[in-house]
Amino acid sequence: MIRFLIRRAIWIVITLWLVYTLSFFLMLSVPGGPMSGERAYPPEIEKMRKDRFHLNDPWPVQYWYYLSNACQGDFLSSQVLNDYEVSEIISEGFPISATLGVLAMSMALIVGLSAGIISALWRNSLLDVFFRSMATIGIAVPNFVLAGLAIMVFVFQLKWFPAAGWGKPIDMVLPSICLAAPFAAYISRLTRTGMLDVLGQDYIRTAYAKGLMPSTVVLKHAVRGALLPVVSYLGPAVAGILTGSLVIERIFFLPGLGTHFIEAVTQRDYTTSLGIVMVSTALVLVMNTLVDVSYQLLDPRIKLK
Amino acid sequence: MASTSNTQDPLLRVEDLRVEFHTDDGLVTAVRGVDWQLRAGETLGVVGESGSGKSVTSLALMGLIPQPPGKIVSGRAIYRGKDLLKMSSKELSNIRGNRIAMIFQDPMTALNPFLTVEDQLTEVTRRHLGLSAKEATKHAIEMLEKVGIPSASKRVFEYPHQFSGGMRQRVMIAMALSCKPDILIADEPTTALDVTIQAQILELMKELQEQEGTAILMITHDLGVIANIAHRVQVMYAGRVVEKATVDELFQNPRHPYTLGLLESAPRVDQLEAELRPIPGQPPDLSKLPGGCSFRPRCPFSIANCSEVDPPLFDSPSGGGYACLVNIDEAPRHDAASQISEDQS
Amino acid sequence: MKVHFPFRRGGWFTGESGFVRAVDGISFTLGEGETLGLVGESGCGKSTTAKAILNLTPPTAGEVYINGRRVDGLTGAAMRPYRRDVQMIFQDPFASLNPRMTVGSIIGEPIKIYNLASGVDRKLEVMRLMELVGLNPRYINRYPHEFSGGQRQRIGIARALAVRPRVILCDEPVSALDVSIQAQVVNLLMDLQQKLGLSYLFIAHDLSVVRHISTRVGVMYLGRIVEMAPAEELYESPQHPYTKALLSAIPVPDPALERTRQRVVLQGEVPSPDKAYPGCPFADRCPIVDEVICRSKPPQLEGSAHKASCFKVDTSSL
Amino acid sequence: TVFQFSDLPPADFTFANGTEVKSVDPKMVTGAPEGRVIEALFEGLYQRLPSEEDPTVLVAAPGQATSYELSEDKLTYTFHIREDSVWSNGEPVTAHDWVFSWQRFLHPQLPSEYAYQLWYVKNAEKYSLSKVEVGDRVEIELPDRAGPKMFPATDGNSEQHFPRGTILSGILKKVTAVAGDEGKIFEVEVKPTKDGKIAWDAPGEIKKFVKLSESDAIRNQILKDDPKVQPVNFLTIHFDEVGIKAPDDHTLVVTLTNPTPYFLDLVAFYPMHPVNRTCIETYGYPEWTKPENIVSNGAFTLEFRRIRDRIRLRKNPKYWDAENVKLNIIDVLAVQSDTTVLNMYMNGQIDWGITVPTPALPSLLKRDAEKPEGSQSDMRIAPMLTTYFYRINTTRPGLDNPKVRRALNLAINKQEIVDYVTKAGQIPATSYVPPGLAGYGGGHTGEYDPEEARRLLAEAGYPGGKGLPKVQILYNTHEGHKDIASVVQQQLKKNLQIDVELRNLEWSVFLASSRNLEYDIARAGWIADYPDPNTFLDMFVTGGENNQTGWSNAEYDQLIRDAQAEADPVKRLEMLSKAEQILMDEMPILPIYYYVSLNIVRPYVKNFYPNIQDLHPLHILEIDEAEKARIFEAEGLR
Amino acid sequence: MNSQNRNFEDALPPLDRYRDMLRDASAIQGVSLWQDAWRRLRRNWVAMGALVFLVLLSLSAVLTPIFPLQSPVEQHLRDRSFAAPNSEPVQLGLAELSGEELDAAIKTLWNDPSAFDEALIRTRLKMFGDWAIPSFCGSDHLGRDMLSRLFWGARVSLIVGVVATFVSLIIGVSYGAISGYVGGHVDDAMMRVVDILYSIPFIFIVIFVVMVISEPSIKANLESYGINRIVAFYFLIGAIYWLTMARVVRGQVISLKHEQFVDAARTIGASPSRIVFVHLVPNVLGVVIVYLTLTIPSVMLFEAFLSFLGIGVEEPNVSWGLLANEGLKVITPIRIYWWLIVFPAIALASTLYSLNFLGDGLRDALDPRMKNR
Ligand SMILES: Nc1ncnc2c1ncn2[C@@H]1O[C@H](COP(=O)(O)OP(=O)(O)OP(=O)(O)O)[C@@H](O)[C@H]1O
Ligand SMILES: Nc1ncnc2c1ncn2[C@@H]1O[C@H](COP(=O)(O)OP(=O)(O)OP(=O)(O)O)[C@@H](O)[C@H]1O
Ligand SMILES: [Mg+2]
Ligand SMILES: [Mg+2]
Repeated sequence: MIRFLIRRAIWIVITLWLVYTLSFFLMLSVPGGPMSGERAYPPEIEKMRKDRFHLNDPWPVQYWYYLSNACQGDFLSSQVLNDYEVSEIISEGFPISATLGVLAMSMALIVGLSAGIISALWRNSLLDVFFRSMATIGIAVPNFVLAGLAIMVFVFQLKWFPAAGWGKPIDMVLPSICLAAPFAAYISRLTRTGMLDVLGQDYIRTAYAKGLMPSTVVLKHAVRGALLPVVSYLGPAVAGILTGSLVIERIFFLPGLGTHFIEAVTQRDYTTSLGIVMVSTALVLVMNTLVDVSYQLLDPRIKLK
Repeated sequence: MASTSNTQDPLLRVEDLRVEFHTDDGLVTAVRGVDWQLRAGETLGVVGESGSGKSVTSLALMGLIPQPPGKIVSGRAIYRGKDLLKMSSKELSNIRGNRIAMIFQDPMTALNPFLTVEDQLTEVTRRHLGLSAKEATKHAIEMLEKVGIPSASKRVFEYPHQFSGGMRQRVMIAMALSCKPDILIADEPTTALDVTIQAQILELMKELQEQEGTAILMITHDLGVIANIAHRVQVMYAGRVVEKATVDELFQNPRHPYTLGLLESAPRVDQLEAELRPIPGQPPDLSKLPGGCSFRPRCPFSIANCSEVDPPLFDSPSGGGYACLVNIDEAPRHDAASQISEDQS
Repeated sequence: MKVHFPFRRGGWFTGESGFVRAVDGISFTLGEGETLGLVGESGCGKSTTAKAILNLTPPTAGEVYINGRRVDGLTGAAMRPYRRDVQMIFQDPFASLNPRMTVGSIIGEPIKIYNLASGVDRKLEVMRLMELVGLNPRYINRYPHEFSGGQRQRIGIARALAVRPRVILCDEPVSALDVSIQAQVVNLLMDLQQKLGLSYLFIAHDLSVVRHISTRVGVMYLGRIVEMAPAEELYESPQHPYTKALLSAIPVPDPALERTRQRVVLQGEVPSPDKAYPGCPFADRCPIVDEVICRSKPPQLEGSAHKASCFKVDTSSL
Repeated sequence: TVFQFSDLPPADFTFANGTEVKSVDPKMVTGAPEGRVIEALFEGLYQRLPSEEDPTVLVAAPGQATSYELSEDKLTYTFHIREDSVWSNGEPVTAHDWVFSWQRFLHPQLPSEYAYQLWYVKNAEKYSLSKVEVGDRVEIELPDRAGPKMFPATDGNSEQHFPRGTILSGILKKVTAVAGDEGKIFEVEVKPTKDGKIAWDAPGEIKKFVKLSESDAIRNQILKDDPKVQPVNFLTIHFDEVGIKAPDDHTLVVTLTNPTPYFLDLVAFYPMHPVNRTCIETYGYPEWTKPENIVSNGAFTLEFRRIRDRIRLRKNPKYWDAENVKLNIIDVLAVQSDTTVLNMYMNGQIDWGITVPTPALPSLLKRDAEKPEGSQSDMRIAPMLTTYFYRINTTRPGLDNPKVRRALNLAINKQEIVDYVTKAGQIPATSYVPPGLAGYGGGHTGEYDPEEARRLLAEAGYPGGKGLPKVQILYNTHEGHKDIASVVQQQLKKNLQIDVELRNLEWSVFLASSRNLEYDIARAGWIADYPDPNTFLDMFVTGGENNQTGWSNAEYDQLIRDAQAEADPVKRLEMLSKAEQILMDEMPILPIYYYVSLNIVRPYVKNFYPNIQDLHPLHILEIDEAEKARIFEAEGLR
Repeated sequence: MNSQNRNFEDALPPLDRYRDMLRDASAIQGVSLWQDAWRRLRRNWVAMGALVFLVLLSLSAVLTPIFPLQSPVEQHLRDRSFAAPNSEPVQLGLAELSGEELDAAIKTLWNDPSAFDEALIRTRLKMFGDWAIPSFCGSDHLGRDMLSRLFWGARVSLIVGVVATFVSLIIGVSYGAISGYVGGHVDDAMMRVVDILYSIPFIFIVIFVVMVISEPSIKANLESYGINRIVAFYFLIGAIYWLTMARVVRGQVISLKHEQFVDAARTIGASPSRIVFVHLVPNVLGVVIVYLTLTIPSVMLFEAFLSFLGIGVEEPNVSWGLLANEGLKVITPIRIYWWLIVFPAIALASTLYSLNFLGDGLRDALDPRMKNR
């Protein structure tokens, strides 16, 4: 286990470096820089402003400068939001995105798992058909459309939630539902097939033959196996939630990492966008590792290497 | 094996059991009117080809037929005066694993890979005997020791994948016998195991039966295993019992051509037969059974009448029964082998 | 011959590695028209032996000769003529046929590869082979899933026969079949042997079938042949304790006999070949083990006389 | 803590500011959203407030200065700084604060983007751009800066603008160009300091300097060749030479190069607002801008900031006019999306939005129209000093012909664009400078006339559009720009049979393309920095940074130059009008329409008046609570 | 080596015996697994409905120009801006045009159609004349006909989905097949790479890449190779969706590699290429097809997502994602132009819905496990 974690850590570092390098050069190859504004300035001023971020240096120098700082965890200061260091932007945005993500994820898990289990247990029942159609809709409708419709219904028709903004817990309800929807849908599908798969296994028959109550059989014997595909989906799901939050944060005006990233990229805020890419990559990598670890906890047959 | 079979009241009486499956390819009648009895302390062997309905019969008794697609069309299974097939699922679950226990063919998949052996053993005793967690664990260790698992008190906390196939099957047996059941249904418990391990398991079962007096329903397609362990035998073909007899009677004097075919087609390790006599043709497709006797297309003794009448179970002089219109000891045998290539479709 | 599968456990830098000694130094010969049976428990290396002969799994060490020519280590084109002489039929009639090809193209494939016939002739040849193995030649355009297990095994046999081989390696050809069907296939194989003068290496774990079909039998345990003898001799007077135990473990369809039979029930489980045993690998389970003598490896068997690889059995007297 | 919700009390007034402000340091920014915040935090010498008579007209009102005098030659302004004004840390606001702030503003090492707004002041441009001539008095900063965050001096530019390293003063004696004119060695006679004053007349010591901003290779070469040369952070004209002086604490004297009639507007412009020296020297940038550190002199203080979420302003009790500030807490939201703004507005979450989604406009206007007579409307639409126009790349074949350009102009039905695309009552543009500047006549283009356009095009040699290369309209990614471009595309196609392609580019790429003249026609907009035609016109002089059309006209250049030196306002405006007419005849640009401001404001917000510069001082706003309760009640809001 | 086993010739009957039988044989055709699956699929009416829908949709996407639709780009600012769904008759106004004028008009109204499209448009003009289907789905803010935009958008959306999926298929299948077939260290290394790529939040990189390819000089460069932005776009999306495909294929290949029929093929001396193409590929295909039907929806959603961020398909091209995003912008609390969001959403959702159902159906039909149950 320890060895697995060490190996993983090494891979994470390598991956992060690759991502960093890739993103760095992609960014460099995009013309325009953080310094471009609508008005042009005398070249002297332009040069001074660029010098501040070493933008006039040849790229190896820039790369080295940024990389060596990044290695020390310093992403320098934002090139657009001049008052902030990138680390400040991240540390302000991250908790918000994390709150949104954790809420959405738990919602997706709770809804998805229960719908999936119910669907599988009462296969082909009306409830099953209902859940499955909902799931397919959840997967088939882009979440920005979903969010737009949800705002119309829940904010303006029913007046249950605020339209946008960040502050009170109630602000998070609608965004996390919209963010969770496709994942809940996907998880319910995974759970359903997983559950059906497990319910067909011999050991479930054994459990019934032992005279256990159906609820025990389902909860103790079946769910765990059905959980495995869901657990292995969690890694991609985290990446997906990150992606989805780009949209949701924008629509609901939440000052999370997604918003910061989109803004940073469009404004060519190299330092900030790099910082956020690194944070999200690290997050996904760590999540994947956690998923692997929990996979092992769930399935004693798996040995991590 | 001492002949413990006597004429005491049957422990379990199955009457006219009939099970159907609705599948994509049509209606499959997996079991077609099966009657038999199981007496306390005896071992009843069931042989038959793959798909002849052996497992379905036993699953029906346990209420484990998946419904849908399966359906118990008719029949009774009287256990201690009550019909198992009519019991509520609650009543049934009180009997399952407690009074009637079952072990399955493949010990690799029949144990839950996610739970420790201890977990899986104790849940039975806690459920049926109401033992506390501590007692149950102690009991589980005792049971494992009984089935011959070395250092049981340590291994009980391991997961099934850490056990070898033979040990897993022992765990299954330990689990089945935890509540000292009246009846143990063993559905091909040794098919997946190596011969040396099979011998161990069979010895174990016999030993335990002697100790506990459990009645065993032993399902297998290996005649050797039957000869080794069973007191009485019934032969199934295409969902029907085609012959029943005591074990000696069956092997010495088979009355059904299928039984004869089985005996003649299996080579023996202890003697060299000049030639094997295979049963020609293929096992029947249960969804498209021919009229009359379902064995007729493969039968070397068939007569014209066979395609019209599906023979009932005739009593045999020795107390058993057989479902055949002809007396195979006397009837002429025609060579069915040439039919093979024509019959396949 | 040896076949070791390297495996690695653990990390990059510190991982332990070792070998699965699937086949650990066995030697035997197979004569013209002869059937050599190879028995043993699951995982003892029977299939691996067969695959190594065909170079499907390259042997780690050892030599394979056919008609006196050394063929191991040959690949690709060099292997082809030799492949024609040695064919194989497989255990699982469901898995050994490509489900997306018709029977005609499955049986015709080797004919095509070796350019033995083409066009209509190939089809006719296929039909001829089908008839030879007892299949209705009219079903040439059907797919494997439309046949039953026994019939599929016949398809596999026809495919092997298509190149006119001299040797057929049968890897448990009947163990997946029902008892009633087993005999059909066994009879067919024996029939073909007679007609075509084939030699078989017949692998099975069912000793009864092996006894029926083989002229000579080798008993394998953990990648080694522990006893080798003409069939009759082996079954009548087994020497090696493992062979004895194996034979006595097999139930006989005769209740009277069963009740009286003296049985050697082995203790313990079938060991795994990924451990290296310094001494006799059977020592753990051996009923007649001697702590001292069995600490080193018993010799490998060679030649064709009846021999057992055990210190406690005096083979010279045989 | 993952779940981090804030428990901020509700604000009195909340508005959507468009985007996140890049900085609250007046020196660092240029945008309107930043302006709204900085105007609230800091106050300049003068401020622009709605006039008493007509609240839609902004007038210069005293701010931190109570009054000023203008010299006869219109070149020297003397401002009298308010005596009762203090910083939020209690320090008095003095004239020296402006000297400090403006020096920082112009500082050669990182001049403000807006520094050119102060270049009207004598020698300010030279100071900013480090332009020195032999004989000038110069100041030199040695690379020995100290501060909480010591950056290596070779950094060229430190984030640490102040405090500075040791400053030497002297007279530039000689400039030697080395390395093929690339590098420069400055020889300066460094003067001694006496009693804190520079003894300009005393004999000095000749020293040689090289700027750290030279490229490393050249600088190292110079330093190696002559060990006596000293590297320095910068070397520029001495700040004493710049026309910004504080003879005493409450007098600020500013000397200009040319008469500048709109100078008062400039000093009211937020980049010119003063910053607190103690605060900046203690914390440095950017630390001083943090809510816990910042010291300001405006009506509000900065209480809280969450990036891309909100800025919370709180009334500054030390503000000189605090009793007239009605709002206690103001939340400034960085909402980007128009739709979100409207959603939040309709949901009662914000009181003022600076824009609305175009599709909702007609309905919003209709809603206002249906209100009972006399009640305040939500939509406050007013013309702005901003023009939407297309630049034409006059270096492209075909487009280099003024007749073609004029033809394009006449073939665009601008009325249709404002009626059906922008929809908010924008005015079709017939000139570049928007109307509304008192006394300015301006130039004029023709009205929509497809007939004439076709004629001109034929005259130019492209009858029926034949022979004219395909034209591409470039715009930055935005719904509105796209729609306008596609309307123009269709009109040109219909009226002139010219094939037009559309291409959108993401903002900074778009900017780069326009700047490098990699376009045929490019969308543009210009917001007046100050209410004077000059802000529009001086950009099209030959080589102007914002010309970006490749157009050049000597007469035009001359007129602009003359107008800048002209002291008589009437004559000056005439000259500018003439210049604009040249622009409109030559048409390097196609004016499309004049913007309107599209504020949506809750009727209970008092003292909110539309005006042409779209400036809405926060400290005069007031909430009518009774009205607010009534409206919320009526709309079912909480 | 003497390989001919002479015993055979003695034992086997002459070939000619079978000639007659061959004729009988051709009458007995087996049912291949494909046919079998197809039969099963046909019984699944949901999946069949989805299939029919998708086929019709693709057909109509290909043939869009021939339908008497209005122009997808022509604006009717004055009279039809935000017109609600209606059935007022519409004329194209091309009736009296001919020759060059007509050419020009076609170019404008259908925004430089390809030769194929132009031919279809001319056919349409011949067939239907000046008549066009009324704006049953309303029109957008510039008065462009929504119905027509939906049809034209279907083309882009479907093409993005199909082309990108195809790209991912090619990369994924070859990568996965090589990795799985070669095995060993190569497999280890290749799967490591996939793992790494899996951990990259691609959206971030994609946004960068889209910006790079949108940059004029790079764009011009690409165009000189005949790659316009939208094509680059397909490749980009395809290039990030191959990962799962590669894993799936690798898993399949590895398990098939150990199947006995592959061993059997090696035994009879089949060459590696024969093994791969005759034995492995057809067996992997089933899974690949199922996976394809699931990739297309995610690609289409991704396109919509990029459109939302404003970096997707560009005007004058339309895609459903773009339309949905435009629709989203016009739902405001004050006025909801529902037809602008509802129709694109329905189009997108029903297509994705169908693809999902078809995928499910195909999986059930192709999965041999399902068969045995
Ligand atoms: N769940 C099911 N769905 C459909 N058909 C079933 C199902 N279970 C059993 N059958 C059918 O019932 C018949 C009898 O099956 P059963 O399992 O009893 O055979 P068996 O005698 O136990 O064979 P084996 O020796 O292979 O275990 C078979 O033909 C099978 O196809
Ligand atoms: N490719 C492989 N890699 C690693 N180990 C292998 C491989 N193939 C076989 N083995 C191991 O080699 C040993 C012998 O395998 P083999 O298949 O020859 O056994 P067998 O005697 O044929 O058994 P069975 O009766 O189950 O077919 C087994 O332990 C198996 O796990
Ligand atoms: Mg069974
Ligand atoms: Mg094997």
